[in-house]
Amino acid sequence: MSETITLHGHSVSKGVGEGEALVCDKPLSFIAVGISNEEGIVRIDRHPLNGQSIVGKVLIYDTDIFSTGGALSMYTKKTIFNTAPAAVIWRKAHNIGAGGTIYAGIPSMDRIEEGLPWDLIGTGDWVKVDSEQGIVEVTKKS
Amino acid sequence: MRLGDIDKRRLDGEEGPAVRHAMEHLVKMGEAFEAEEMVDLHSCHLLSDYRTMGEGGLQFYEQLVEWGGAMLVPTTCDPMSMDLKNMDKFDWPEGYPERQTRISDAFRELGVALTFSCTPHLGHNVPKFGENLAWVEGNATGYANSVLGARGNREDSITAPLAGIAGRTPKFGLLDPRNRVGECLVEIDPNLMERLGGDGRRCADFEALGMIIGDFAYDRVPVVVGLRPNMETEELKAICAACSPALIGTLMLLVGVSPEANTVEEAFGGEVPRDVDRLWVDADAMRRAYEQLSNTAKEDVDVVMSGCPFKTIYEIQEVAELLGDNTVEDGVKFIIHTDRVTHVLAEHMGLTDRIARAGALLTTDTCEYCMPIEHMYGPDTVIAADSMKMRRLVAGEGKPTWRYGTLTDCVNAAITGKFRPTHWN
Amino acid sequence: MGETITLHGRPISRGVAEGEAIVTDKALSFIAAAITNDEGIVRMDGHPLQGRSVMGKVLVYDTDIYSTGAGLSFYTKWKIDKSTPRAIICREMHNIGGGFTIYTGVPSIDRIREGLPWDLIGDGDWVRVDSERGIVEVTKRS
Amino acid sequence: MNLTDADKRKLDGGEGRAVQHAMEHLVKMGEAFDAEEMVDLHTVHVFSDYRTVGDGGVNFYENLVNMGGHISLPSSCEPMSMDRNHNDQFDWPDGYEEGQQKIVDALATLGVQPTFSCTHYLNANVPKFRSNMAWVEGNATGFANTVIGARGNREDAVTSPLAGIARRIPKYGMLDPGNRVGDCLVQIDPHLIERIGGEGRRTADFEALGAVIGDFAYDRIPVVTGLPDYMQNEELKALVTACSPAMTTTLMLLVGISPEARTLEEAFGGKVPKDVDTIRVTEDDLREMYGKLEQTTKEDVDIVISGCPFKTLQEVQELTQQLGARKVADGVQFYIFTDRITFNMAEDMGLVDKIEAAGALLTTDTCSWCMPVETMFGPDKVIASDSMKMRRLLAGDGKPTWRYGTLTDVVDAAVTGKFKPRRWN
Repeated sequence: MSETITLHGHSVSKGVGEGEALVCDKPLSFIAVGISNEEGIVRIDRHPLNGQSIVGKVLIYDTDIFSTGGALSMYTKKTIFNTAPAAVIWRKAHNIGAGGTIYAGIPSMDRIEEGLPWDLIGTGDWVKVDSEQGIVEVTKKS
Repeated sequence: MRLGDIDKRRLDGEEGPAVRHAMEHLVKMGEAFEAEEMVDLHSCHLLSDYRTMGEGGLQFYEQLVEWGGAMLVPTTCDPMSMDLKNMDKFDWPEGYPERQTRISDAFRELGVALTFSCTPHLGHNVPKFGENLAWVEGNATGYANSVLGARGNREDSITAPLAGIAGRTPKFGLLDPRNRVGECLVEIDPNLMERLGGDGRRCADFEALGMIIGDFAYDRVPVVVGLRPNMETEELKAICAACSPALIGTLMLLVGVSPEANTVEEAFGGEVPRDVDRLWVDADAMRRAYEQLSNTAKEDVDVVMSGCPFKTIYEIQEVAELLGDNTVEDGVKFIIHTDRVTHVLAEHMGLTDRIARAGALLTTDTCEYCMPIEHMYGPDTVIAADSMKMRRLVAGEGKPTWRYGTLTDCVNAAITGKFRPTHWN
Repeated sequence: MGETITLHGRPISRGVAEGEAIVTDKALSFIAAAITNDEGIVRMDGHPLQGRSVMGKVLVYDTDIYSTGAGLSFYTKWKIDKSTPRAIICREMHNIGGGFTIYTGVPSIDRIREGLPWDLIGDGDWVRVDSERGIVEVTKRS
Repeated sequence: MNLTDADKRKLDGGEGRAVQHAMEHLVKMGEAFDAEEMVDLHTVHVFSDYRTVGDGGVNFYENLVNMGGHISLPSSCEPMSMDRNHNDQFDWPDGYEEGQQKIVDALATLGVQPTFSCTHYLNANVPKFRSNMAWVEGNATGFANTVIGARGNREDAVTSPLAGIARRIPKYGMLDPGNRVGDCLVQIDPHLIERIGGEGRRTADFEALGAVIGDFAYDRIPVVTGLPDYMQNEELKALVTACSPAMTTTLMLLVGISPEARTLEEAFGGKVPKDVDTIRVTEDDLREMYGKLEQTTKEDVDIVISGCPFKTLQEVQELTQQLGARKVADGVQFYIFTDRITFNMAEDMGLVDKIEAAGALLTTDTCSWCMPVETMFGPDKVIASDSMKMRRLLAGDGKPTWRYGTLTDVVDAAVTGKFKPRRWN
């Protein structure tokens, strides 16, 4: 069994979700041109996650950039195509990502007390986000 | 007046005869009003209507075209004496449309955007804080100075285009920040403020309030306290309509609204002078203003008009809602004025149709002020309007008589043929 | 022959002209809707000069009110209809009046040092405006 | 969060299901961002394009309609995925027009003004100093905050219409005046200012400058010094375009231009912090940014795009002058984007005819961003554009590749089929 750590942060959209972590330290946008609605694949020029799928992942990134339309693109991913992430963790929430996750009911958190989220969580770790309690449990990939 | 190198070059004719002609006039203006220098111009708004400018105005513009003149800054124009969409609805005197068309042609050559609107500040030529304007049109210049913090006198219709061609204007009056301080104080009774405005009453109430402020301040800059913060655009447009029929200046320092009047002290440039001339505005003053604006007691109306200054899309919605399923009384004309841009939006929103179905007319590009009203309506006509400005400018010997009331009163008059005021009685 | 007085003021539009005075202490507008272009007759509701012509007179008034369109209305009066006053004296010149008198070359003057112009000049007085020198000569009607 | 009695009534369903639904979301947003209270909202700008919002967006808007929602505030909406004037010129995927029409209908029922524009702040929904906004669209929110001094975050596409329905919004971010102070300092080199902008180069230069500032400031508020005392709308529009593709915030404090930054000290809320993070921007930085915005060195272009953000009338004029009597090369598509209001004015001025005669297309209501560029243009296409924003948002796997240059460069590319950049080289 691999190591498990518990992190504490600020709740943005309340709920519980878990999944495999997909991590970057860059800003990201949920708009359809940035992450396709149908497949949930990142298609942003020179982005570290370019070509990767966010579907069902716990997505970790800096904050939201690009269009405010990202919120409704996220809603469409969640309600029409089931291509939304299971949860989102930001260094700092932007209101665009917050509005989208709150309305779509995707748990989200920011401001992890223990440090920068990409220093604490790696791609492939199993992450449970409990934003009801403001807790993130990380089971490191063995 | 100190002239910069660029001014001298333009005055010497190096940029063509139109620019030289313009600079010659501007230098004389600057000297007359003791300007110390010229400043760069950023925006221009010109007079368009043939009714006002006449044959001389037409020749003036065509001369500028002949000299190769071109506007060097974004330029829009005021309403004209024609509504291209509704030519058959009005009885224009002979020769009017032809001459008005020649003015449009000249504007195209000069590079003037054909907006034909008295509310450029809301949509076609929105000035910024600190911008230098050469604009005709009091309500627009008033709003630009008072609400947006742009700088401009109510420029006359000759100087405005010449400044646009020169790209420069002498710094006097409100173009000089030193003159942008309060000279008298208007205090609005909080009880009055609570009762002012609202759907169906907004325009008439705030135009009347503007008139009270303007008549008191006249040629001084009034500082106004007691307004709500975040006044609606339509309310402010109505207040600023006083700049021309009442206030001859073009700046009201509205405390909490004007960017240059965050506090009453700032509005007076430091401290409020102890002996400052003050006016207290209460419900009685409002009642008297309404009375003053009617020049007949006749109930039977022939024409009902609304939209001076031009109606915004929200005001057109308001008219459509007040009309509801009613129709305009036989023999009564109900005319609502707006510009072509707003008309495009109103059409897309189905409002133009709704208004037409009720038997009213939403015009574009023109208004009563730009029409030869003596010729069109004659002195026996009774007009009901919720516009203080139109009423003041277009009343007088040989012209129709006026009744003043709220939009609700006016719409009811259009439907019933009878004007029965219900507000401030 | 009546008494002659000399007044001093600020030149606005430079030139020399003389004529019979028409006097008001109220503001005035030269727009076509307020003073007719063809005859120069005042048609402003409730104005003390209502019904009178300003054509060929030396016009004394407070300052310009109403539309800036007065600029080109005045130009038409001057160029086409020859219905303007010969000279203008204001208590305080508005830039509108400045614009049209300067452009047409109709002499104008304001800020009379000796007092308010309507206290010093009466209807029917013969007035010579020399705005080259900033001087107004008033020959009182006998 | 402290809720007023009126807020509580709305939250309890006292004003109907739509308002309640909206308030529930807004309360959660306020709590997430530690807002202490809600404030009155004054203006709304919402999302429209089907390409971005998809069927979830359709459901979202139709759900608001079914709940009886109405936006009774000054409002406007973003460009959509359709150009009704030129639909035959584009190859929309199946179901697009139907999906888009549903959104258009829902927005009409909600009472949203059909502007379909990303530059509504210049012509249809102009905020005032201190207005509280719930706007989507970075360049618009950036302009409103930075140039006008209105207050608003780049609100997300869900929260914006909900706030419009509730007429309230939690006071966080830029809505709270306490947050409107500088966090970092950008000094523009005077040599750069001398060379930047001008005819044919304005958009590309100032969008690139915006990107330099935005990349540095990122989620902080930059205070910018060294700009000219006066900047044209088009220059400022280009500069603040960085609010979204570069900066995550929406306020640049431009010293001498922003109403809240009359001095450097005021921009920092009193005193410039001694250790403030500072960059100096020179010609080299702009050259480097132009280079970074290129994705390919191919000279042969398939598509040329200009008008992101939408072109103003002045820019449409500039473009026709650049085109002159030349014609677009065979096999090249040249798209110029603007809104229906500007299109109407351009038509009246004869500019649309000139553009069409040259073989280019002036569209209304839409832009490449609202189109599915993968299916419409495909990955082997090369696009030349003077828009930094479009280039940043629309590049990536499976999409066309981009070249970046001035308007002069891209017009030449449209005419010759070859992109040969000449700026900052």
